[in-house]
Amino acid sequence: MIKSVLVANRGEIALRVIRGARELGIRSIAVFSEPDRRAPHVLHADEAYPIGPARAADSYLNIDRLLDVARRAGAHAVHPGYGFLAERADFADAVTAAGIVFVGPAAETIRAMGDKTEARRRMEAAGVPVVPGTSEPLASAREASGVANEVGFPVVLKAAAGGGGKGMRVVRRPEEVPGGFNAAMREAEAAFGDGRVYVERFLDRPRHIEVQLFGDSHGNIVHLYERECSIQRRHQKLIEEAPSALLGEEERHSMGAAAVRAARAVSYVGAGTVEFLYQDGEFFFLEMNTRLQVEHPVTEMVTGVDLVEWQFRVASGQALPMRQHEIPLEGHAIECRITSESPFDGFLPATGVVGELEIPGGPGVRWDGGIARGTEVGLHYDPLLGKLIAHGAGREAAVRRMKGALRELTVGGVSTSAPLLSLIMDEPDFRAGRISTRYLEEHPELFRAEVPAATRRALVAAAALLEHRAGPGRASPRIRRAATPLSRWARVGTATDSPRPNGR
Amino acid sequence: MIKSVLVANRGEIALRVIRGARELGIRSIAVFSEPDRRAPHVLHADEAYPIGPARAADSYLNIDRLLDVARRAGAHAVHPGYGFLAERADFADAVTAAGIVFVGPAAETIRAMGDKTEARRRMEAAGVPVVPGTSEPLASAREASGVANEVGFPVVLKAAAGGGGKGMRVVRRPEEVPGGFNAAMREAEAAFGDGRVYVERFLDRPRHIEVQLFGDSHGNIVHLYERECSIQRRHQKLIEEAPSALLGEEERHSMGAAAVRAARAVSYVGAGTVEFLYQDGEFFFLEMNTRLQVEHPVTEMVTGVDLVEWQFRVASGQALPMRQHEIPLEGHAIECRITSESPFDGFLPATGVVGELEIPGGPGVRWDGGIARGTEVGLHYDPLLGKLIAHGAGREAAVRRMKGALRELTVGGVSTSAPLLSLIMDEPDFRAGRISTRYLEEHPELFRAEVPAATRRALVAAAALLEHRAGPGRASPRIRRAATPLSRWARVGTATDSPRPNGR
Amino acid sequence: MTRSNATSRPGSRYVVSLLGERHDVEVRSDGTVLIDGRPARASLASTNSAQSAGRERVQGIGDGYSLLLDGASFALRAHGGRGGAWHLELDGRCVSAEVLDPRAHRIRRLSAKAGADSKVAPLRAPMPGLVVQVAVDEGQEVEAGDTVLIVEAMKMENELRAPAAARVKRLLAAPGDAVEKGQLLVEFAEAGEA
Amino acid sequence: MTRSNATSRPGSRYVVSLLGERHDVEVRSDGTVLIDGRPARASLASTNSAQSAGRERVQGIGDGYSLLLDGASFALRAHGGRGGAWHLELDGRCVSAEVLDPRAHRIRRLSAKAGADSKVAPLRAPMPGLVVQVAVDEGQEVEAGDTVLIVEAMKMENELRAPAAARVKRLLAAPGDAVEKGQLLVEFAEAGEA
Repeated sequence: MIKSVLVANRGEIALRVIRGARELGIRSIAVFSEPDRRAPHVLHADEAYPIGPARAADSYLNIDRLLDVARRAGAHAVHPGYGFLAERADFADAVTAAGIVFVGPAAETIRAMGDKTEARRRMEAAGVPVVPGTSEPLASAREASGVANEVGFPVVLKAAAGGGGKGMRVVRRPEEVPGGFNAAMREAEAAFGDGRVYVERFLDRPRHIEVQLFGDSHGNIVHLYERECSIQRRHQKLIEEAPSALLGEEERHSMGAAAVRAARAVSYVGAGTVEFLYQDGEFFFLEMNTRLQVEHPVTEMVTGVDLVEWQFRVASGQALPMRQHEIPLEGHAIECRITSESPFDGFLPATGVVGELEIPGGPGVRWDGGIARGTEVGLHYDPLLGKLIAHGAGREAAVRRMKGALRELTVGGVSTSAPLLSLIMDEPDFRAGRISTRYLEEHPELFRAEVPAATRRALVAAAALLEHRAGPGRASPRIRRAATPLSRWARVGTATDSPRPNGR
Repeated sequence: MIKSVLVANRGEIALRVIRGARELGIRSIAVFSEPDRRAPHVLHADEAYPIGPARAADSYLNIDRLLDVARRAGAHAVHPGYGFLAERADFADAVTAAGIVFVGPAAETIRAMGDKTEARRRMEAAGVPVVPGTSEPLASAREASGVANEVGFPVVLKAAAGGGGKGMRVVRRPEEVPGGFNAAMREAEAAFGDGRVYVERFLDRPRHIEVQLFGDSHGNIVHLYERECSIQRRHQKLIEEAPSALLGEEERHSMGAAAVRAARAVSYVGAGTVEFLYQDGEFFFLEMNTRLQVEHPVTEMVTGVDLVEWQFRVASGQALPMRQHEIPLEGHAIECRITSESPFDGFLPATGVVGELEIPGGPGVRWDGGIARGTEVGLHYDPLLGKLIAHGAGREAAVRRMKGALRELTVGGVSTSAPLLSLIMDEPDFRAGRISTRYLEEHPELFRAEVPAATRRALVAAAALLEHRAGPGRASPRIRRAATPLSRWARVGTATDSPRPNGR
Repeated sequence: MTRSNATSRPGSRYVVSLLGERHDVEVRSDGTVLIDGRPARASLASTNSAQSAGRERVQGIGDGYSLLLDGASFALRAHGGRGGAWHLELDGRCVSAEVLDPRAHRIRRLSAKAGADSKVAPLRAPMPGLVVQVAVDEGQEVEAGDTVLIVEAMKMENELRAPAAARVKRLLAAPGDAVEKGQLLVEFAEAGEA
Repeated sequence: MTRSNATSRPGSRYVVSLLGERHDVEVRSDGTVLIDGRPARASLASTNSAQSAGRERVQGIGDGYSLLLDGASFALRAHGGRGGAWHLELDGRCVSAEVLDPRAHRIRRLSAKAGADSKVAPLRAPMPGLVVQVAVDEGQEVEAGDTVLIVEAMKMENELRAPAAARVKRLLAAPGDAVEKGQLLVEFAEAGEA
């Protein structure tokens, strides 16, 4: 077994990996940028070393500096988490070249799957269904227009190096292609240093369903069933479930088999995910993520498997602890991403300092967080503050449990996605599993939810009692200045607030 | 299904029941004594009503007042939690007489099992093994001496109405019988209003193993395997596990069968527990608890069953959702009781205001708490602040997970059992499952644990850096007053601190 | 239960404006409140350590309170502003309220009428970020919903759009500018206006 | 990383007394500390909102700190007392330290010697509770470990025992008394002493 691991990441995933290492007796080595000196992953690791200023390019993306810390601290392995360098083949190469174990698949695999067009080609060859579109990057906006017309609108423009919705643009009309192409290229260039873009047919109301895979260095490959991640905003997942709400046993089987086929085609080693778009009984290969996913906990909750533990075992050369038929699938799990955003204000990024922090507990409730009281939430990094996960005997039970947990969760000092998530847990289409990636645009009522009469009455009583307590004088006519609105306190439910579910 | 429930309790168990009710759509009605106005169970319930001053006799034990609230709030059912009125047959009678559903067994069952001598008699009749001793309360210290001499020392004096270690005295020598008898009687009188005491042979190094039972009103009775609760201080459980560390498959089966026999003997309905003492392959009926136990979460973690949900279903007249062979037993779970005590100072009760509160998270970790930042921890009620539960694939994995979770847990402002629990997780006998109810007295080294060299060095560096930061002058000779010791800050590891594991 | 509300001032009256509606509230010394004429037993207690323990003080992010209204339990956070303003958070909903005595309410209503304003609101940066693109020129006419600026924040491009049909009067940002939250970016004149 | 420690005072020296031992520490301006002559890179950062955000203040219960010592990460809580006293909590262990400059340390050591005391410590209430029983009379001789008083707290009886062989000099509590934590209950004289 690996003796020590440098965790080349921050936030909740760094803490998740540190916890996994600690339980296996693996010495954990954290790294931190200047603003992260006091972050939970630094406090809970066995060791922690500074790697530079806030800007990711100068710290968490700085390969030389990470390798320098790894060598000085005597790290036996490096775990990249997700995001940052997790899917950078050159990082995997550099780690391996330094004689350090990379917790993840081989650099060739990352390279092949990281290049969307190469991935498409390989999947087509392996007999995995793919969405119609180009398998080569586009040279120009002009070429993009040509291909788009061939494939048929709507189309989606995607960064060849991309992932997570960055460098991605949906275009519905021919005249919007040039603008979309340029925006996608610019975002791709900024996010990945690689501005290549390709085009695909855009499925109108697809569901996003993905399969968790695991391979070991002995040639074993299993899948751990699927996750449904259809509820997204700006192509970023917001709610994930395992298993999928409506997938039948047969579809589950054929999707799992296709995913294993995809993994075999690249001799996959480690944790990976094959993402599919699913619509009307058909599913198409979307991409393969050669790393642990943000939403891995829902799979852990329904299978009882600790995916980070498996990562460490596989990276240590051990065989997978279970065969396909031994992997259980029990109950239903839901994950809600608690992000620093203003959901009722176009999902604008929110900043602040975490004040009160109350974490829900009780049976079937899990919190994977990366924040503590006093954590400064800035704009340098991903807005994910933590993940709330609920497991229940069935989907209905899991949803009810999640609703209660969201009610108990308090994150003071910064706006979060939690209130919107609460409303979704009560929304009839979500409850019935009638969801697609367009769920949020199709439910604008979530963004102008009326305040129930009892809640309104409580607010009125509270305001009057607070003013009454504050004492005489406050409510007198001498104080003339009108109330200064705070950005977090929207005038919910008034006609002036038009819903902007997608921020545009 | 029941529509609403009054939760006649406080602290973590009230919150646990409220969560369970919420998930089933049952309106939850909390009650609170004056100091509990701001307690989490009040905040998280749908409704909350005051029931009197701090003293339990005037509030949580005040049957008239509870029934008055139940009637005014239109409560359909009453859930007693554990402790307080949970095992008071007169309360169950009064609730039922008021036309309200009592979430628990019939008053007759509570009465029969609450009277230790009656319980013994019934169990003997049902063929359940019992510990040698009297089956009638003792009339005097003199009679106690006589019986003790017959049964053979050591003996234990127990309150007939008792439970949870109150009104219980172990006596090892004939001359100690009168003192022990009087103390047990006094405590029993104070705690239960019933000073009757009986005597039993005292097993010297027994393990405390109990079986979770469930019966419904259709005559079905199942067990949900055993819990091992051997790690105790002052006869109060500190660490509980499921399943037992060393019980074999056959012993598990015969103990489960004996427990079901015991339940059948009293036509048991609802959640209950049969406690056994286990020594050298033999087990003896200790008592039957006619309520949910503090340690029920470990059973929930290994079976996936939500015991509070089952309680509500059974109280609503539904049949048990599973048959015996359908109840799974997966992995291993450990619970640590986080109590407001000073474990290194004879387990003296600690008081204070909860300051920083950091709850561990991640896979397999559960927190059932009854506190929040600002909660005042006084001496009116039970010292249980919350329960930390860890589940893993096996015992070793669960212990490692618990160790990490304890390291992450921060409860500021009040001394807790957590540091001792941390040390136990590392102690070789505990790790190997070599435990008995005498575990703590047999491991005095836990109470004078040396500070490891690296920790000492860190403490020295931290002290110097803090003083250095505080600026010049502080460390100067002009300030002459010696350091005022704070009660929480023991001079750990110095010769002057003799360990007092049992507070006497 | 209602000790904190039972001060020596009996029957204080307030006008509470909240979510665009006006409510009349009377706080009585007997632990009840009258909301638009309907009575309810009310108890408000701070759940922050500050007030309960007198040892800590949490500022800026709003204090926690427990409200019991005829028994119904509400856990809320509140932050007091100036002039009877209260910013409340309940069940994840953030709502602002204005609490005035009846006379102050009348005065404020009169002065508000005089200041009515029909201009097109300027565009301000909704978050700190980097201006990536400016899609309009000064003097250009825009339709409601037209993209005016693109600001990048947290690696995502955010398109800022015209709030109404208007003419771009003044451009205060250029590509590459780092902007603060609330910073003025574009001023509009009404369409056709000079 | 070590900005907070790198003040203008180079090489300040301290004597740290902790767990009965004395350690010499030099805090250097280059971000290192010398502990008993052994150097280590050190960084101490507050993890409380107070210092990191300047908006909150948590008192009385100790502030949180992160110490990195040659990379090893320690999360601790610290509470400053008077005269160089620090109460530290790390991995659940509560330890008191005294930090003095070398000269102050010498002075304190000299004065401590003079005040040595061999009397039997009096019994104080270890927690608030109710005196249930007093097992001794004034003047009575007791052996170490003899039960002197029984105090009930949290429904449990706690037997308070004689710390050493002694004579009961003064009884300050009677059955039924409610006592506060730290309240003097019994004074002893040395066995045989008047």
